[in-house]
Amino acid sequence: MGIFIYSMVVSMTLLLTAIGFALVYGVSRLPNFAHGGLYILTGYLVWGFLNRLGVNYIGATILSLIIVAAVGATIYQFVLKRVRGMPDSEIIASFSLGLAVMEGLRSLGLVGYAYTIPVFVRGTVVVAGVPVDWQRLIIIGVGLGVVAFLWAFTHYTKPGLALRAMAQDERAAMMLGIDSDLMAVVCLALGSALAAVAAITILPLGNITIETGYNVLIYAVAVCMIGGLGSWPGAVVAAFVLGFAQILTTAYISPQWHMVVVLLAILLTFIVRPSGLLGRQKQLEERV
Amino acid sequence: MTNKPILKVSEVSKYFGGIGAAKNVSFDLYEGDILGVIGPNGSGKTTLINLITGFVKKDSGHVFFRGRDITRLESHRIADIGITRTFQVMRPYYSLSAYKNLVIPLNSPRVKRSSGGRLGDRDTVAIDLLEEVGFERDSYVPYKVASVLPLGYLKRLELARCLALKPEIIICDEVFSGLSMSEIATMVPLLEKLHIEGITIMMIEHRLRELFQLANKVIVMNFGEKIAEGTPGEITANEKVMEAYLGTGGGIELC
Amino acid sequence: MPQEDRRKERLDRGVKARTEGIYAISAPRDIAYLLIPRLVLILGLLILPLVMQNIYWQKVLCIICVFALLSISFNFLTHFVGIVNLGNALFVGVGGYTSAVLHSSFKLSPVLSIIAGTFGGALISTILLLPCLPARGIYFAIASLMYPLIFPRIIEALNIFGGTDGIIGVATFPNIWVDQYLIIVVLLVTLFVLRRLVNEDFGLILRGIKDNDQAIRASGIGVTWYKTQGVFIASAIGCFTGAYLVHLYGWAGISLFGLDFSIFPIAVSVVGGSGTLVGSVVGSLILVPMSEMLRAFGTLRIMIYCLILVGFITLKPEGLMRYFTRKYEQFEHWKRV
Amino acid sequence: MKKQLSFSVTIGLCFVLVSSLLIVRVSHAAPVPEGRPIVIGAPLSVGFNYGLGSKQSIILAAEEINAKGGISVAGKRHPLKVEVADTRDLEPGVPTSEGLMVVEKLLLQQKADFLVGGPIRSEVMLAAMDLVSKHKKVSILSVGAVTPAFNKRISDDPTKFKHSFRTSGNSIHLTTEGIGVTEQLKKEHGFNKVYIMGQDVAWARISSNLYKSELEKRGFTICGYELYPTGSTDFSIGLLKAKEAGAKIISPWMDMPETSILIKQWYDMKMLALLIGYMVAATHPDYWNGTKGTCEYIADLYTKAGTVPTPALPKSVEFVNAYKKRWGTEPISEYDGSCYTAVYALVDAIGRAGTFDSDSVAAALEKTDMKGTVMGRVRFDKTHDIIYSQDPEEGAVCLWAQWIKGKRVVVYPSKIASGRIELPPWMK
Repeated sequence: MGIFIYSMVVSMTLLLTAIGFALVYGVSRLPNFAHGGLYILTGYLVWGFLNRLGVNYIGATILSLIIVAAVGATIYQFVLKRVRGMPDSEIIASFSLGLAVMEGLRSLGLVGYAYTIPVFVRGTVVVAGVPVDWQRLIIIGVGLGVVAFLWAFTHYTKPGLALRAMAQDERAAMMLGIDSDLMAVVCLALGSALAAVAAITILPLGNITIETGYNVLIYAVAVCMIGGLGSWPGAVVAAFVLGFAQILTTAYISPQWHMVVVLLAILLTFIVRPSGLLGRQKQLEERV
Repeated sequence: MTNKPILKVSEVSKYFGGIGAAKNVSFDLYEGDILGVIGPNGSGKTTLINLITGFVKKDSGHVFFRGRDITRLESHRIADIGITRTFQVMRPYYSLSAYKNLVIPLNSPRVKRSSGGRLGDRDTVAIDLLEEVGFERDSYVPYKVASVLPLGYLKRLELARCLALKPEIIICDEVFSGLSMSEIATMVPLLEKLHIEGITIMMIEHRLRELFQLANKVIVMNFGEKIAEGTPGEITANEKVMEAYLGTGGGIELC
Repeated sequence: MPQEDRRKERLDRGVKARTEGIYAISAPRDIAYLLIPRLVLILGLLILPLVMQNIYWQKVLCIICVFALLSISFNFLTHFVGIVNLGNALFVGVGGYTSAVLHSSFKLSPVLSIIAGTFGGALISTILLLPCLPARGIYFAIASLMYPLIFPRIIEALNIFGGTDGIIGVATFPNIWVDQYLIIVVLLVTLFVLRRLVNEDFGLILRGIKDNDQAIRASGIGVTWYKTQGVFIASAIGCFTGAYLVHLYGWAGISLFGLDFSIFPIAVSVVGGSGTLVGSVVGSLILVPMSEMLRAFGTLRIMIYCLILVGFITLKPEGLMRYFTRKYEQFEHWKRV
Repeated sequence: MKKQLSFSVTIGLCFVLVSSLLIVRVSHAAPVPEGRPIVIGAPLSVGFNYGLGSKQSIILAAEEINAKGGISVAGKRHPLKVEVADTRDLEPGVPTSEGLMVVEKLLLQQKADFLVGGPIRSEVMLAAMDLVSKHKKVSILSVGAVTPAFNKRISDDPTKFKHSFRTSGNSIHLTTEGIGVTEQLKKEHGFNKVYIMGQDVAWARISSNLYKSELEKRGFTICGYELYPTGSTDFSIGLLKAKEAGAKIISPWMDMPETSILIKQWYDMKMLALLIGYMVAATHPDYWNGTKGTCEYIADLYTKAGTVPTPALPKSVEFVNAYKKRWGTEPISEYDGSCYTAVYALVDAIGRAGTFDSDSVAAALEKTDMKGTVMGRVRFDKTHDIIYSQDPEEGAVCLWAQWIKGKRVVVYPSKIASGRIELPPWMK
């Protein structure tokens, strides 16, 4: 039982970290390697608002959400837009931006173990004989919430539908009068905001350290790889696969393997089903 | 003509998520034939080619080349045994000049085998080929980068790429489409020449006039099914074809 | 003239037209036109160690060459085979470890172990990448990005090859001159051999694959086999740098798989001008010393560095090499429209 | 055109920045009355807690010495000049070669006479040893890099590595210390079920393994021993296992920041087990505020004494106060004491050698014997590693401190302890 609950938690953590990346790639085919940077940035923003400017928690979170979303949009507007369509340039540009953010924070002296953002609710409940602290339950909640939101958003709202149109066929979408660039901006903002949400929910578990940024990025990419690049439902599935895989390895084999498991999972997926669990890229390519 | 088919297609089918692009299509292709395949857009003609040349995996059915089962062969193997095809959407190597485009197929195992490694300077061979398909030898055209060549030349380039392999069967996917009358007028004799040289040709076409004057046998496809087969004469007389292909009424002289 | 009613007109220099193609060139000016850039590169690289007396900067030169090589390998894969490979670190790591293990366990002499590391490593990494080869574009890219992340974990978990302590006490080169000239010569050789190769028929086919592999198949040529060969060449280059680094510092460790080795070469080639092999050298000649100079900034260094990089990429997407080539081959002037 | 401009502007700007900064640095090197300044190179990964702390304490020590007039050698007074260079060696994904470049830069470019401090990551340190021996400069490793491979190399080839010394001690010492405190707990509270969580890196592997086997010898029951790879972010299953096994002591051996996830979860789950061990996160002076007090009752092992003031070590109190005055915080990393001492040990050795020549200084260092430093008595054994003891009169001491009511109380070894280990209320 405990294994199940904590597998859920881990899966949701993975999901939250990955969903932003998945969305951005899915819609505008932009690998946003600044993901990790934005994630960490959020952490320090919230911390700063709380401890330096004395904003209350709600305000701090909302403010930093907005800021990070704005940063994401700016990144597209001023950098990625110019290099669009050149995969290596895209990756380098976004990655170095992310790195710049992280190293910038580092050079501000934001190192050490004193930085952390508060949990929503402190305390613990016993679920089916397993003590779980509220924050982890909340993570599950938020995760589900995000998925539900995205689903509703992409199925019922105009911008959401536009995004889906973009994802399926950019040219056609543009012919239908959807502004591709605008949409890309929107979706980068959204993606960054999602990264921020992830940070706000997950970081309270530990404390904010810059190195986390790298791991977040790697996990995001990993999940998207397995789920099938560019399909966020795939990312959802993949997150669960990975989460359970990790916890089961930890529980029954040995924790020292759980990283290896993740990375091997990627290669396995790749060899068996290159387009990922829910990716459809390959089939499309098959038609000459 | 031998009565043994050089290419035997039997019962091949392909479904793209429910939509049958080819349903149990089967026909024979005899040495020296010029087989025309006609049918309205989306009737699965191109898919048929892709199935034969192995660019798309077959769901079911078999293809035999000179009695040998080539159903499961990879596309490049199929090309290797002498069944080449042109693409409807032309696929030259845009970054290379026209004659360099031909140097690539000239390096293929098939050519190496046939020429026994004594092909000589590939560039000149390539230019000869280009001349054969109607590039002006002494002009700049053969040296131009493929991306700047006009459509007509690209179509010829496609053909030349097939010829470079000294194939036994050439499958042309709408070589006439998008060409001006004059260009077509030069293209038709080219195909006839190939035919005389003894290359079996299978061609998909919308331009029935040219097709009917070239082909000695025609297949009509509709919704992935073969609805008729016969000489041009029979086809023009066939009611079903009228229905499916030209809509009710109307003469054959549409195009 | 106001911005809007003018445009820049570019005209080829006559000498370019003359010296292009395969015509025999006799005029000294034409020969010079062709020779000078190449000579500048070759002699420049060969003389550099002699003019730089400071040992530290001589070491930097070695690193410059290392990254130049890595980015050449990246460039080759990306622009002549059509495989975007984000996992250069895989090559470095595999090559390095191969040669280090051979050296320390089987007591091979550095020369042998470098050679073995280069080709053995290339073989290993090619085999590793084989399953991914059918995939295109971003799929291969990200899969290859994952490889170098796996290896450290496995080495860590299995505690093989010295675990996290790495393999230490590998023999280093006798002196600084060997350090430099080995890598410089290798760099130059690789550069010109590759340049030659991509213009041979083999290279033509690779470029054909990049343009569209359908047509390649249609002309009866197996794509995968050629891709494999391409990957082998690229990984051999990468593995050499790995083996070289190992013997340069007398150590091999899991950080040979470090992300920097994957990302930095790409940066180099983007700045230098992707698609031009020489561009890699130029880019590395600019980026590496820059990052060294920036050390003055301490922790701020990487940030500034990244920002400059982004500047390069966004404002000069064509890359420096193409820019220089244009300036060299054409003259531009503003034209009223 | 606009692009062109902005491009050139970017480039221009960066060079202006570089040059200006270089100028600034030059102007820093203020002229000194007599004797050339002695350059102490500190290759540290200053972007991290360890590096930052060490940098600050090395500078502090140097400033103190300069305030007293520097080192007097052959009648001349030489001031100390600290050159810190950023080896990003603790950063994930940064190849070791970069760290080595920096070490060489210090030696060749900055003309450092001696090295104090890093490199911090074992892998880099071991690789750097060869450089040091190649360039024949004395280097005192005083932060991180506690792998026993160091001792092995030196005992294998004493002449080659005669210039390398280490004041940060070695992971075996940590184990001994750990066993000591565990036994004390057994004596006081009868705890004998231990659950060990190691990090999957060389030093932690070694020390936790040793810890395990030693405890088993001493009749403890080990109800779990697991290795977590660096960067693992979830310890729930481990804790659950420990709970089921009814462990009384959970002992992590980790130097990764994610340990604070473990700490918080330990608190949230109200584990009926004491969390004691090597958890780098909890050694930070602001950790209490950082975790809003969830780290209370956690006993943490500090590799070397000095960072937590204790009356038994008068020097350490002075040091911490001076540090506070200079940097506005208590020492932020557990190695600050050892770095601070390293500088003094070096100066002392130079004084005795009466020259700056590396070989004679190294020889002098081997004979070092300083009493009453921030971490007790400083002597080097024949593997050039600091001699460790639980008695500050005998050697350098490690230290266990427990967080109680927002303060760190030294609880072990008994010679320097200022309090006893307390149990969290929910365990009573």
